[in-house]
Amino acid sequence: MEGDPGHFSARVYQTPRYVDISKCTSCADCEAVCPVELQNDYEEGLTTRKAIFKKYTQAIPGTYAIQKTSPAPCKLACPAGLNVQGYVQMVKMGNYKRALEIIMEDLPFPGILGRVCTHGCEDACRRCEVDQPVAIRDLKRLAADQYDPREIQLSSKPKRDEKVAIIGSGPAGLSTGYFLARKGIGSTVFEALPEPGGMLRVGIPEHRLPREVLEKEIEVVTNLGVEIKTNTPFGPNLTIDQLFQQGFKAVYLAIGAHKGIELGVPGENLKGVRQGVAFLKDVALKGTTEIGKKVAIIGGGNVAIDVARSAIRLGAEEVSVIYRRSRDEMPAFKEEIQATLDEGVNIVYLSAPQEILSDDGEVAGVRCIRMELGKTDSSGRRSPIPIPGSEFDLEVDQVISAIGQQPDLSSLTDITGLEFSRWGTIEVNSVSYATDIEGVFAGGDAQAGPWTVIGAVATGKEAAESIERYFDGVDMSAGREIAPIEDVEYRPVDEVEPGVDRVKMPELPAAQRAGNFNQVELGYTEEEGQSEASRCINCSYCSDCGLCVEACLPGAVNHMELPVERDLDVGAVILTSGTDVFDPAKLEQFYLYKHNPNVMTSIEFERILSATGPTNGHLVRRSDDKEPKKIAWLQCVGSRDVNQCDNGYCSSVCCMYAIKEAVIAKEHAPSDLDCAIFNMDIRTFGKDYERYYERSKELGVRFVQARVHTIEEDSNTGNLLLRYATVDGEVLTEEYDMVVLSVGMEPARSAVEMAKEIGIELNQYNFVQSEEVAPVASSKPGIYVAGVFQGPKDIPHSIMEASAAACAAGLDLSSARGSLVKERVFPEEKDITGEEPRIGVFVCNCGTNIGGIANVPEIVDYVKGLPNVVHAEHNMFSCSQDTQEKMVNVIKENNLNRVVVAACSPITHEPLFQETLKDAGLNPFLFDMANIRNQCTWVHSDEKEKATEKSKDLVRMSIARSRYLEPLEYLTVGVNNPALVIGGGISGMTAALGFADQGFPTTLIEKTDELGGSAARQLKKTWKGSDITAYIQGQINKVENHQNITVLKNTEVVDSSGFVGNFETELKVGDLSQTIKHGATVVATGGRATDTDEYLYGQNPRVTQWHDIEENLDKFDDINTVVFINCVGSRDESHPYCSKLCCTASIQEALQVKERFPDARIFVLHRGIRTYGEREDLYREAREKGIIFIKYTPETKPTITEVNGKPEVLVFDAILGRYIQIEADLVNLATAIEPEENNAVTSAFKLPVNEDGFIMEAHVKLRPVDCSTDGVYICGMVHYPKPFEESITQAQAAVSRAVNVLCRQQVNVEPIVSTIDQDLCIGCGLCIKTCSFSAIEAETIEGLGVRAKNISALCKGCGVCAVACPQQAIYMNHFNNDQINAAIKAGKSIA
Amino acid sequence: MVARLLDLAGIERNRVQLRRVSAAEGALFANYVKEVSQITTELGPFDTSKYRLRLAAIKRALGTRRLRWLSGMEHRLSIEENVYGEKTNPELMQEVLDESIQSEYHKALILEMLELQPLSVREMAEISGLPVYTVSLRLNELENERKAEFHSHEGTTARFASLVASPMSEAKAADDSDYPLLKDSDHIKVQKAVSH
Amino acid sequence: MSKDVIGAVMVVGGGISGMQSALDLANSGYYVYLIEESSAIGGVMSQLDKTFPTNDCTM
Amino acid sequence: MSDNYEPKILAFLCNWCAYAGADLAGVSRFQYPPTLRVIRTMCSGRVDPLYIAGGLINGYDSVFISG
Repeated sequence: MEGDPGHFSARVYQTPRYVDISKCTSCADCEAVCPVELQNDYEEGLTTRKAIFKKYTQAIPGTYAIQKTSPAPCKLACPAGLNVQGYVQMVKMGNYKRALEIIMEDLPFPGILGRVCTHGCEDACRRCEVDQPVAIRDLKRLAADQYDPREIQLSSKPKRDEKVAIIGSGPAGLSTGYFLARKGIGSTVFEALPEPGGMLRVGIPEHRLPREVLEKEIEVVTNLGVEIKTNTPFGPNLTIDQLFQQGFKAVYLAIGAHKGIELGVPGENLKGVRQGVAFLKDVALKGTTEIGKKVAIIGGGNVAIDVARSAIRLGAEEVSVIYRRSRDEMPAFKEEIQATLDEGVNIVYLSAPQEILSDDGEVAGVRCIRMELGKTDSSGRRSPIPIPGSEFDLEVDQVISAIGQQPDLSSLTDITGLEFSRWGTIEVNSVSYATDIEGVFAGGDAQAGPWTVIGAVATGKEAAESIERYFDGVDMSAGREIAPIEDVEYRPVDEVEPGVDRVKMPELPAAQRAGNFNQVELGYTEEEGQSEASRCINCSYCSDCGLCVEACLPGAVNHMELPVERDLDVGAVILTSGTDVFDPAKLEQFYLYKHNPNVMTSIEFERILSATGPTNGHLVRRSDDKEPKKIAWLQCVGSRDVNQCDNGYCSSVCCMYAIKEAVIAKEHAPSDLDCAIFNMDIRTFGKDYERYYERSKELGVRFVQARVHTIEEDSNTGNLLLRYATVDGEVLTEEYDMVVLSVGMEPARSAVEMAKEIGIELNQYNFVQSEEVAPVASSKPGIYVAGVFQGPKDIPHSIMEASAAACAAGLDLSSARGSLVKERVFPEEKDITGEEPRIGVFVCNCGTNIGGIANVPEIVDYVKGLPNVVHAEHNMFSCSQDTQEKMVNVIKENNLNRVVVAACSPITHEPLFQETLKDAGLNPFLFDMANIRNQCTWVHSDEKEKATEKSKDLVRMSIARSRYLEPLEYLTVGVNNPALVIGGGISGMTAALGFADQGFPTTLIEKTDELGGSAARQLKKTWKGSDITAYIQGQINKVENHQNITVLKNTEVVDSSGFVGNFETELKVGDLSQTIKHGATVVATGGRATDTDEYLYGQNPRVTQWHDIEENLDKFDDINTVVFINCVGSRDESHPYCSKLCCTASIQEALQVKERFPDARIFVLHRGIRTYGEREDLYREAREKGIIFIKYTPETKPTITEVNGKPEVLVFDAILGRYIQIEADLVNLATAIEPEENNAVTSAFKLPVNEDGFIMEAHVKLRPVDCSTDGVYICGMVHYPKPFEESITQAQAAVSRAVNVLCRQQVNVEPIVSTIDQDLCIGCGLCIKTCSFSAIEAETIEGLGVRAKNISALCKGCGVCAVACPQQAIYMNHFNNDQINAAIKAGKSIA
Repeated sequence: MVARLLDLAGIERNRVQLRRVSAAEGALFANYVKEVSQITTELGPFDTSKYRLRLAAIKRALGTRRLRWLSGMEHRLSIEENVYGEKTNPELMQEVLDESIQSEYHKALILEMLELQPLSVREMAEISGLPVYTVSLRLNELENERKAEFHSHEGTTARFASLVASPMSEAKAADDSDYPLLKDSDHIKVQKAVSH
Repeated sequence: MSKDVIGAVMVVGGGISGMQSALDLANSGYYVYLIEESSAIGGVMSQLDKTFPTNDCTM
Repeated sequence: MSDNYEPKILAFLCNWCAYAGADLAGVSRFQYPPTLRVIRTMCSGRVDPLYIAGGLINGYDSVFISG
């Protein structure tokens, strides 16, 4: 991110959704087939979701997305790059066909590799970090056993005419033929031996790889047209040149490595000594070979083990394997070594043959020498060193050497231009596998030396790619290096529950193995396979199995989508990155959070309560699904806590949401649920919060003042024991069914990193550092912050900050307002007055959502029969782009003047179809929707005929209604853009400047004769201690000589009329009146501290209130005891609300006193300290400095008596359990705050006022700044008492909301409004009274008298007035009587 | 009010159900539908022909200015204070309401009966099942309101006729068979087009 | 303030605050890029069942 | 009551509350009997008592209003 305010360029990284938003209709068919189950973070892990998911049912955008990271470690470890996670998931689902399709994309031999593969993938499997790796190889085999690989349809490119000659039919040769065939290139395989298969045939004995499996999978290759010629060895009568002459365009050498390596010991060429590979070849080709009684096998690899196990089967009595290193270094498979030991072979470790002893030409024994392991050699294994003099003899009659293989190059040596490596393998380009001879390629063991089968297949795949490029004349190695992938975040392992061990592969009992070559590993059953496959932890989340692609009818899924990095040119930035909820797992030893399922965070509890949550809103315990009888809430978990976590602040919302959750829980629970909230103080300081708190007490919520330190658990019932000390010192233990941890908020980790990266200063708690005079600005000009990232706050305050930030950003960019906004242009509207209704009906299938249940074609035919219907059709997805265009043409061609769409809900899709009507030149209100999905097929899915019948009825009702639909025009109302601000305090001035700086002429009126308001008079410092007197004076000067602001002092509002954008207000300036026209009004008449007659206030000079104590500090000098009393007149009958500022102000003053008089004793008498947010630091500082806090209750209010001139305070201290007497030198009261007298304003603008006199906003939470009458906004203390910086925030928010209106020339009003017929109206005024939006006013018309008149701009179209009118004189646009009656009649009758 | 009228007409009050559902309470809505369907099934099919006359009376009563005024004002009258700060006591309010509903219903019933043909008090009592005394009392009120008048004599029985065209008959004259309810007067449409 | 001012704003975070800022700006004639980390906007508030003090549903 | 008798209920659902609730019941696939014939109104206050009478006259078995 660089640039400066007004012109930033930000680089944004967008992860792909893999689902096209414009096509996806969120029909959820893909989710049904997706095999991958993941933790559902939205449900806090209480339920699972699929890899393809919608975050929540009503998510916006309402389409699906796939969670996917880079390829899983198993796929990267596999030489052939198989999509391991993909086919393992398919095996888990029992979809073996699909599993094979995935495997055979990169491998022709699933069954073979399912048995003999070296499964490097299992070593890379991240399940090892949990318990054992997933048995991937055995799962591949299960897939091949369950479904015949030959029946898999493989995609291949169109046939080409080039031909390739392949030498050698081992895995490398055959797979090259397979991959070439799929590229449309024919090939012929020349095999020297009588049977195809190479090492698969002759190298691996049948007990590991049965013949039928080999035959079956070779057929997979031949079925693709690959021709195999056996008994045609490469050599003199089969040379490269001959092949080229025969028309082959390329040759692929894959002769493998069949030659054994000499032992290099005397006596090696005795008759009884032979090579392991030759031995296995004889067994494979001839079924048997001569075998000695006592056989010694030299070597430790797979070949040695195969020979040993074959020897046992052929009847050798004693077989011993001689290996020069120890067991750990043996290269053979672990499970093979174990199997051979089971079959009675003994392995002699750490010894090597020195000489083969003979007895008259026959092998009689072998002399070996003991070895010990020295330093590790180049192969990474410790090299064996013979121990001198440790020779020993083994009496054997046959010796088989299996110490390795190498390619038999005899047939290749005479080819000019073919290079060989020093290990005797063919030299090729490592990427393209091309030799130096044009058109000649090589692969498999012949090229790589003896390696794995899968390795050979991989070289085959690469060679095929090179050959195709060679034929196309394209550079063979371009773009084929595999880029290493670093720092990938795979799915975290801790999300996986351990403890499900690897399923043991069933084997033939050892006894039954002798004498036969039956397959030893019997393979998984389906159940075993599926349970083993479910151990896969889906490292890259989505397994790329492709099922969702097939399931998606509109074809919206696109796995090839790449991440996008975009540069955005913006004028300003607003950081609203929100919060991470505190994770109590860190404090697990105290709260047993992860340990006991009945301890949950408040967010999890919210999900349990939610109707769309895991339990559909049914309140049950997680351990046993029983309905709880007793629930406890523990407050301040992760907040106000500096020893266990460093969140010293109060998160401001936990008390309120705990009370709400308790109240709602009581509603959900049938029986009388006992809810207890364990707290230090209950902080309900916001507007209407205190009443909410009082009402919760009436509903029986218990508040226990105690901080529970640890929770114990009764393990068999799962209940929880809370031990706590009450105020009077008694220790109690209570048992609860559930405990909810009211977790606090922390700034989102990702946001903190981002902020550091773009250079935003953060404070000690990692919230954005901001000044009180500019609460939404950050340390970097042009970048603003709002919401919880600025500091812990509730939703109303967040919304105020969001609007304030919008205003601040708007301020910077006002010169470029409207520059980038595009207006959509529609064709001219057709006039249909007088036309007979010509109705077009479009019934939607919505994939299977409707079509799968209701008989859509039957509905369409039925509808064709109804009167006035001139066109009816059905579509797969009516809301998709292409169908919309089709509908526009259909409307034009059939000259329709009514449209009915039978599909989903008008709430979500009506605007979309109305746009379509506009595109077709038809008035958007000549449209109606029949909801046959959400309210029919989705909810009657098991009653198909009745759903169809109901759909017919619903469509018929829509058609009946549509006959009476009339075109309606959007009402446009002109807007004049000056603004009126009432009240010259901090809020008023900020608002006025906000308008003026954006170029809107503003009138600021002030009742008194000077600006500054109550804050100026009283407030010296903010709670953070910054002096604001200078700031206030600065604002006053700015306002008074700003050319866009006219300041009218000593001015009051007399009356006002008009509506949003068109207000006319009459003012009394001094004693002359003046009317002004303006588009918006901001009321900021502020509030003031009330005086009280309690506690000798006004009678004793030593008793002061709020900040007046500062004067007393100078006046009196005998200051050694000061008492602060909070909640004087607040939270009682006179003011049943919390004035929010007093706690902070009292502590601020107390600290000031302590500073000036360090040894003074200071008391604060309070009813719960409410220093919310970061103000908690002040409270902690006060306690540290020895200020004594005493809590009193309304019943034990302190009393003051005057004792020789000084106030003596008597208060009951609950902790000490008795009254104490304080001779105070000074007493300071925090009295309630009331709104300034505002009747004139509220009656002029018809603003409702709550019981406490504060003006009511449109919605206390979501529209805290707007009033119910549009165009009027409130800010500052007139809304509710609030500290200095929150007033500024709310003022800026009011400006932003008002600018929404002022910045336009005219305002469009929805035409769904009421129309009064003034001939029928008798002026009874009933409608005016019933209208809650004051959208009807009385108008006197001469000759007729008083009549009701609509203010359409304010009308919400609810129609209550139409019902109340005794004269039935009110006509509701779009919902009039004709339309509703028609629908009523149509619902029942057939016509 | 509708419930009271249904009681008077002898139609099960439960045939009209009200419920409160918020936008998030999907499950609750589904349960309410089950509940209402259950109630309706128990009530059995509603045979309109049996109640045609009395339903017409209800409709006519609901159309009267008096009942619409009362339904509009009911909330304000019973909850809010009047100018002098007094609140009407609820029982009195209920009494007034019941009495006016009943009287309007009876008058509507009579007018409906007279709609078919002129009838005598005794005949009307038989058809409607109302006591003779009530019929004559209401008929008297109708005469004062000049909605009904003496029609003719037959022997000693006097017959009366309605002077008011009921919305029902007006509908019959206007168009097809069914009963349109609240007819939008045409000139509203004209007036609307002009105003904006 | 740079000379060629761009009439667009980037709002980082699609929770309740982000949505409110975006709406206010869009209605005041500015082009808004709303940047959201997860697959849908709504933030923590969308997880809540009801909100205080009115007990409205958060959806 | 014969089981094939399917009551017909005229339902007035307020656009902002009940209708949206019904949509959510659909999204969450809560099944309920197909007896409703829904008419969407901007507010439950719009339901004129005459519509209720109208519903019964037209032969519905009951009228269900949900705000």
